[in-house]
Amino acid sequence: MNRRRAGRILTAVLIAALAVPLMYGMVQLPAPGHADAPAHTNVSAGYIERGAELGGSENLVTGVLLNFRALDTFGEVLVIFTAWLAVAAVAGTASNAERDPVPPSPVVDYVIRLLGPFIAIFALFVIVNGHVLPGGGFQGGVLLGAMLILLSLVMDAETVARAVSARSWIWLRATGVLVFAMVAVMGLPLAGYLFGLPDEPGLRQVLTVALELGIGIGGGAVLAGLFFAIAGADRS
Amino acid sequence: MIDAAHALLVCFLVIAGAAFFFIGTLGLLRFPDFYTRIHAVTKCDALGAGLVLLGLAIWRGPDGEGVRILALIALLLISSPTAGHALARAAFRTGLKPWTRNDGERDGEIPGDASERD
Amino acid sequence: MTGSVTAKYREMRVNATDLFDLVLLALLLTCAIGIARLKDLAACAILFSAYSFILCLVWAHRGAPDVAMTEAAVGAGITTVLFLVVISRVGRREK
Amino acid sequence: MSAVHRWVQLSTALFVFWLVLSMPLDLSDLLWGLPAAVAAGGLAGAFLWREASPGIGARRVAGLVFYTFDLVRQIVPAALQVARVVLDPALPLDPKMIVHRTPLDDDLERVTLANTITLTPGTHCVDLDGDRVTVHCLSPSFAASLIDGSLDKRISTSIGGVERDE
Repeated sequence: MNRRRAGRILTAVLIAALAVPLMYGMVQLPAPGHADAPAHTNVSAGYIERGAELGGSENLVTGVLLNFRALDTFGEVLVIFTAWLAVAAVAGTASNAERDPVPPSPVVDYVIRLLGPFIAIFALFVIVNGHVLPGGGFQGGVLLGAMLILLSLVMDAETVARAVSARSWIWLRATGVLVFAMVAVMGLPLAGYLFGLPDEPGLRQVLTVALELGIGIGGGAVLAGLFFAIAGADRS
Repeated sequence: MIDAAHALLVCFLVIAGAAFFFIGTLGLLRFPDFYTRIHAVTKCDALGAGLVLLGLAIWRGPDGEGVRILALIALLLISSPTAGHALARAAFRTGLKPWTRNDGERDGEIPGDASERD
Repeated sequence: MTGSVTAKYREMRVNATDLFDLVLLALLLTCAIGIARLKDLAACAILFSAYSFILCLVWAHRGAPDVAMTEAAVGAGITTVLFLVVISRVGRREK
Repeated sequence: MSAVHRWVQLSTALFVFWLVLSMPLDLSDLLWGLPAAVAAGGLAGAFLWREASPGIGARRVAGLVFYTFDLVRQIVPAALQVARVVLDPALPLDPKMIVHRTPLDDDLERVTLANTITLTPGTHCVDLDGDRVTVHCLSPSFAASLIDGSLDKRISTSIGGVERDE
């Protein structure tokens, strides 16, 4: 009892000791959105001024992600793929979950079947327009994955998982990594360095959209794969 | 004149939507059990948000954004009652008993903390 | 004359924006404390979904629609589903 | 309804949705949208609607739009009634479960019925199993239009009886 109380006091003291310098630092931060803040006066001003031209897409975020920091993004795509590999290795061999005894409601079934294709179209729209509008490969990919998970709620996960053969699923999940690696290597002849995009605007746009599509399809397939593996519907 | 009527209509719709949200939230807090509460939540979600969005669509006029907001309303009118139905059905199929007036009187409980405890 | 009025209006709007952010942050904090304290994992998952959704509003309000979209889809949508699937397989009480 | 007919129908709906998303229109939107809609429509027809079609044609879309306006007219008085219940300090609730047998026999009609019940303040569709609709209502008076069958009739005049599957 006494020890517990001492522990609590110690925790409180430690938290206070941590909080005071943090708060002191926070008071000295410039106001959010202030024009003179260091974050707005150095590199980001350059991004905003010339990013659209140099990055090759009207949406600055996409330009930064796919061009200036392509290596980081490649790492991210690899991490997503690796996450699926890890989950599949741990959970993929687990026995199948017991069947849900209650069939889905006919209302839910009908509405999800009706809306599913529209969600897919919206996901594709987000992916393809990632260089102009908010969104892009990652966001659209998540929407695709969400659609597959939604469908497997009404259609039985195994049916959805079997719509594509196990081998094709693996290729689909690797699409992001493969397309990114391909574009990166193509940078050598086209721009003179790895991960470079060519200067010619038409070609650059085609490559940007290809990257977005690859990331989107790969991301969606990985997310759906995570769900199938955890729900025990994965036989690959 | 037209502008004023336009703005007035938009204001009316948005305020009506907000009133819907208010009443729905009040219902959520006052109603006694899961089934009656889900009544409040579903209607709030679909009709309150629908009215606010309709106001915004009229505010934008017939350009791309306005039409997209109308599509959003259609989606809301389809998906929100379906979600409410799915929740209520899950509770019904797993055997949650609805609160009735007689229960409340017999147990001497006031509406607001009957059933739904586990 | 009109200039000063618009400037004043702009000032008011900035304050209202900050207030909105503060309300959202307070809600975030409430959710976070709830997640840390609850023992029922399913309730935690739902609360975490609410947390992500509020964070999504913060992103959107701070002018980062790309991040907001990801947060809504991943945080509020898919992560919740994955949590719930896992919970349905391992049991919902924290030991 | 043949598979090709279904494909065309689904793809048209998806293409219109794509156009709404990408307004103001641009040539590149059409170039992306058309193949995307055709592919998604084909996949939906092959995987989701293989046994039955959604059963929504042009006339039913018009019927649904008309029905939405009709729905708003039904909702307003019910909403006021529920508002009165919620604001009443005594909270005069008398919740009941009601089982209703509907004469509607088409998927879309039944889904419309269930969602109408859920959207109308005071009633909430709890289960739909064949023609048995289980409804939870805040008090029996809210379910009057359901019990006397006028709701079923309104739905079948707006969207029923046309474009059945063969």
